[in-house]
Amino acid sequence: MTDTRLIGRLRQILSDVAPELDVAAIPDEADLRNDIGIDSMDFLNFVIGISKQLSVAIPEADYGKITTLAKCADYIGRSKTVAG
Amino acid sequence: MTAAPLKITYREAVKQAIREALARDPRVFLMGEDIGRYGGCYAVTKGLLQEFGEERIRDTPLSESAFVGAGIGAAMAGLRPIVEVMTVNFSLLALDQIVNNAATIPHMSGGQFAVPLVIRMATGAGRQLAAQHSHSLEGWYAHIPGLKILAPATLEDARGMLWSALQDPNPVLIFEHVNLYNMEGELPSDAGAVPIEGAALRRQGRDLSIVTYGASLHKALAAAKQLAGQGIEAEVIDLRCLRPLDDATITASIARTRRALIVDEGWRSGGISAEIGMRIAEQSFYDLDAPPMRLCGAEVPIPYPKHLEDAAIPQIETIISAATSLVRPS
Amino acid sequence: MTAKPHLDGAHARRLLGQMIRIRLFEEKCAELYTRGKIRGFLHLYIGEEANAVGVMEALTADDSVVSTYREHGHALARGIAMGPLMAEMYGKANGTSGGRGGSMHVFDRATRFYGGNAIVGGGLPLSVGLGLAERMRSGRGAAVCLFGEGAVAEGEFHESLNLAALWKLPVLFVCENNLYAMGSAIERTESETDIHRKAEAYRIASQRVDGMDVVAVEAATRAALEHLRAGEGPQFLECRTYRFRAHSMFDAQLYRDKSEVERWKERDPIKRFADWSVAARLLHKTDIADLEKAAAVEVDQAVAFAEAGDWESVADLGKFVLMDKVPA
Amino acid sequence: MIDFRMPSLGADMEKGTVVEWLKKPGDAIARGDVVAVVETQKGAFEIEVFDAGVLREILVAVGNQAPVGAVLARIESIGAGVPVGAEVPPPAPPSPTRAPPVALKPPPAAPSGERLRISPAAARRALELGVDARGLRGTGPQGAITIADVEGAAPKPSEAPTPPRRGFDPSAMRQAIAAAMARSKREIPHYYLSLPIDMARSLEWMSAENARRDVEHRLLPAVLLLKASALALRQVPQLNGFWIDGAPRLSQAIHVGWAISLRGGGLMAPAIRDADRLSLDQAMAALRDLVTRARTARLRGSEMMDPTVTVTSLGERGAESVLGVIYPPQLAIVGFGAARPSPAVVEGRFAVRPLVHATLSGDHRASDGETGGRLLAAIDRLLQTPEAL
Repeated sequence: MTDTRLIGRLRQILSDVAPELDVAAIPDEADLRNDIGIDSMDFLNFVIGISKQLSVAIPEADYGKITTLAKCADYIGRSKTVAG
Repeated sequence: MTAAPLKITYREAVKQAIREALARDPRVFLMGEDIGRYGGCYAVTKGLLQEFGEERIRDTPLSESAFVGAGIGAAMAGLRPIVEVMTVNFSLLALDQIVNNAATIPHMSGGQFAVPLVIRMATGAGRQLAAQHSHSLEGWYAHIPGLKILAPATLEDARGMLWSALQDPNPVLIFEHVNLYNMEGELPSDAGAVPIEGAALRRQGRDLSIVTYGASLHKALAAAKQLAGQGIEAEVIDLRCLRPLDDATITASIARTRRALIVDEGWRSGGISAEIGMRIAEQSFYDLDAPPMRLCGAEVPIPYPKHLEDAAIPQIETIISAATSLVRPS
Repeated sequence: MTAKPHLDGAHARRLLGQMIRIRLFEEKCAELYTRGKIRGFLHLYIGEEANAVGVMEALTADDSVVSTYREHGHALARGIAMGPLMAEMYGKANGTSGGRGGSMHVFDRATRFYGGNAIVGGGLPLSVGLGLAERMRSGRGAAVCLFGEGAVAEGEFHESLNLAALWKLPVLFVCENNLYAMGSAIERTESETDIHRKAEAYRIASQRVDGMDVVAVEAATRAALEHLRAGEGPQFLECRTYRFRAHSMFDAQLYRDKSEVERWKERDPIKRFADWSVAARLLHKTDIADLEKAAAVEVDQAVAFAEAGDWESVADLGKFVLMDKVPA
Repeated sequence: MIDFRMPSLGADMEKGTVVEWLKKPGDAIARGDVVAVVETQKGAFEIEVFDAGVLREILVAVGNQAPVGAVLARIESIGAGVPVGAEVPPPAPPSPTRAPPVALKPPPAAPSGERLRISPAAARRALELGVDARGLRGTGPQGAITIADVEGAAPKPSEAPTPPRRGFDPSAMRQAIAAAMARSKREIPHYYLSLPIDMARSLEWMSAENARRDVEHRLLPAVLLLKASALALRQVPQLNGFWIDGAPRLSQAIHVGWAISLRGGGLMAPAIRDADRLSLDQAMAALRDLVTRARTARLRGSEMMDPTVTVTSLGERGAESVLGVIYPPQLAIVGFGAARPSPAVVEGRFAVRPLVHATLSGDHRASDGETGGRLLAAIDRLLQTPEAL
């Protein structure tokens, strides 16, 4: 199940990283790199934002698991459950 | 509430104005050459002699200076004369009286005497009357402080300016363009006095302001209509009064259109168009997007043959061409 | 022609007194001109006093006067106070026209004085209009138009005489023929030097009168006005006179002999009338001295009045170019 | 009235002598007109005005000396654009947020002395809009510049000179890129070299590093490429610098212009100054900072003008290689394609390795292929020992 509030937070973080994007219009299932054009630097910044704001440190090895907002939310939700 | 409109000519509108003045004010009388038995050179005063009698419809000898001067004297003594001078060219024979007396006495006497006089005269070209009957010298008179100079171009003004002029304590010269006398149109049957100051916006537009008066007004309006077909919207200002000039209406228009075309049958050099142009330069300089332009009478004595006479004064085509070159150069 | 009026002492004193006033006023003007108090053109009336005094003596308050640029004498004789007249010479605000007109343009509404006119002939059409107004309102007044013989050459003279005669208007034309239009002798400018005959050509009743004789001028004027008020139309007087001084202040008088001036001075209208009045026992010599003294005092007072006057504010420069209303 | 003062033409200028007035009282003055010639210890300078108006009064006559800041003349201002009595403002520095993505030489100024034919209304409008009317094409009578011409050249209201929040004006950027690239291809004889580089060691080293690091201090392959390029240029300095006035002018400092492509379209290459001297962490921080500011259009003008060389990396999903166009007047551009697992011969045997195609575009006027080849070889070498970067 997708946490819409969490996805909202992720959109906000993405917006900080890439202010020129209309983040509200990004579908939950869109591939951030291939569809939206988020490059490695943006992606790193995105991960850093998640780390700072949601206190979830995503290892580089897991980058492949957070390619969309939905997957990212899923990942974070799961990692929080595991952690907490 | 306006009464039903009447179909009427400019000539008839002037006559109605004179008749009304004679009927309303016993101090008013009319004098001039051939205004009585003949009925007026342009038939404006036809029938008035029978209606008002010889005391008030006075045929004069061909003595422009004497009867214009007599008008001044009578006005100073308390009457309200309407003096008709057959054409502006003849008024030059009375120039001494108009310029040296009528225009100066109120000021020179320290305000002791006013000259509440109205002088009407025909002006302008267009009837193949050649060089001694066709000139437009109203701009000359507009040079003179102490005079008011009117140029009624519409039926309303032809009908309404005279009464206001008679109420004015100053000498007022009314210039009636010969080509307007036959102009026909509708006028409310109860049409009356109109103010004798201020210009009138006869057409609105955004691309240029055509500043004109008298018979040229109608050419300008016709030109504006055709220009609209080419996408050029001309604003047309009828000056109505050449002295004092209504600078405010002109500058307000130019602030909108940023271009000015002055159309004047009179000669360019030293003419009223030069005066208007200079005022535009003085007052509207920073609003101008193009040099002010003039379309004036050719600097020749108006010739007799039709084609040459037409070529000597502004026409609809030349107005269109001037306006186009102003708005769309190249 | 009506006989000479029967003069009494008071009448003689009045005529002589007016002429002396004019003479002394003009002499003072000449002096003030050289001192720079009066500027512009200054045309003096000295020698011609009998015309103004004789004509004005015959007028009533209903009559109106149109004059020329040599009009100080006309104005004084018509009753315009000397103080405002002198102030007008100065160009002061307490002048007759508020200083606007100066020497050549004296106007006075109260005495129906319609101006000194500095265009030769320019006043004649005005007087026709004034006469026309009288006629149309059935008034009793006459329009009296004074002009020099120079005006006779102007078209406006002929146009005006013709129109006044044609319409039988109550206009009295008074030609002060001093023989010179500026420097042009009448023989050099007129084909017909007998001016009054020109008026006759327009069927205007016309007389020639000795302009150096104040009684003759007065008598002729009274006679003319009698016909005029009887509805006989315009009248014409030619007053033969002479100016003793130059045309205006800056005039070397190259056009006439001093001897000619001296000859005319022998006919000085003031001396002549004074001598005659004494001889006729209408006046004593002391009366004349008193008149001169009174006139001198009046002139001094007029100068003081003018000197004390203010200049019109420059802010009022444009005032009366256009009138707000017709003065009541 | 506006005071026209003795300008300061340099920090060491204390005074000047007026040697000529080119305008006299009563003359109309357009912004940019040369009004006086002033002699200084450095020679004679033409002095221009920054106001439009009418010269009213000259206070310092020809031949007289005046200190910097002294009022030389008074100008009556026209229009509402200039506050009356205001000090002459110094010429505004180019707004950083408005800087073009590439440094271009300013267009040649209109020859002074030649009067601009412009309608009064257009002149006033130009003042209001801050449009420099020189160079505009007039469509009015006698070829005069009209209001419409001025308004057509003015920035659109939506691009008003407030700092744009959402990046650069794409069309202006496009124009700037077009101009620079066209000039490059017109003027610079490019040569191209290519070398596949085995990134296995670098990437392995980086992954290990990143696994140890917290999120904020992770590295990206890009920083390795950046640092390797910078260090390689230290070894092959012939490719670092500019081609100016017909000769190479090499730079000691290595300021790497890092190409950043913008999602809205367009490209910029701001400088990472002294990239060869930065540690990897410093370089990473600089790179992050630069990209972030590029996204928010907060780069400084100098960052645009500083690069001595350009490096472009297509990232992990792009094309295999990039044959770059040199950014004039630089001498070279280094390109990196996407790292892909590719067949490679390692120690005589086929193996699948993450290869990056490194390329070099060089200015053949300044260097030859041999030099370029040395640069690519140096980069390759450096990337094989990432721990030393």
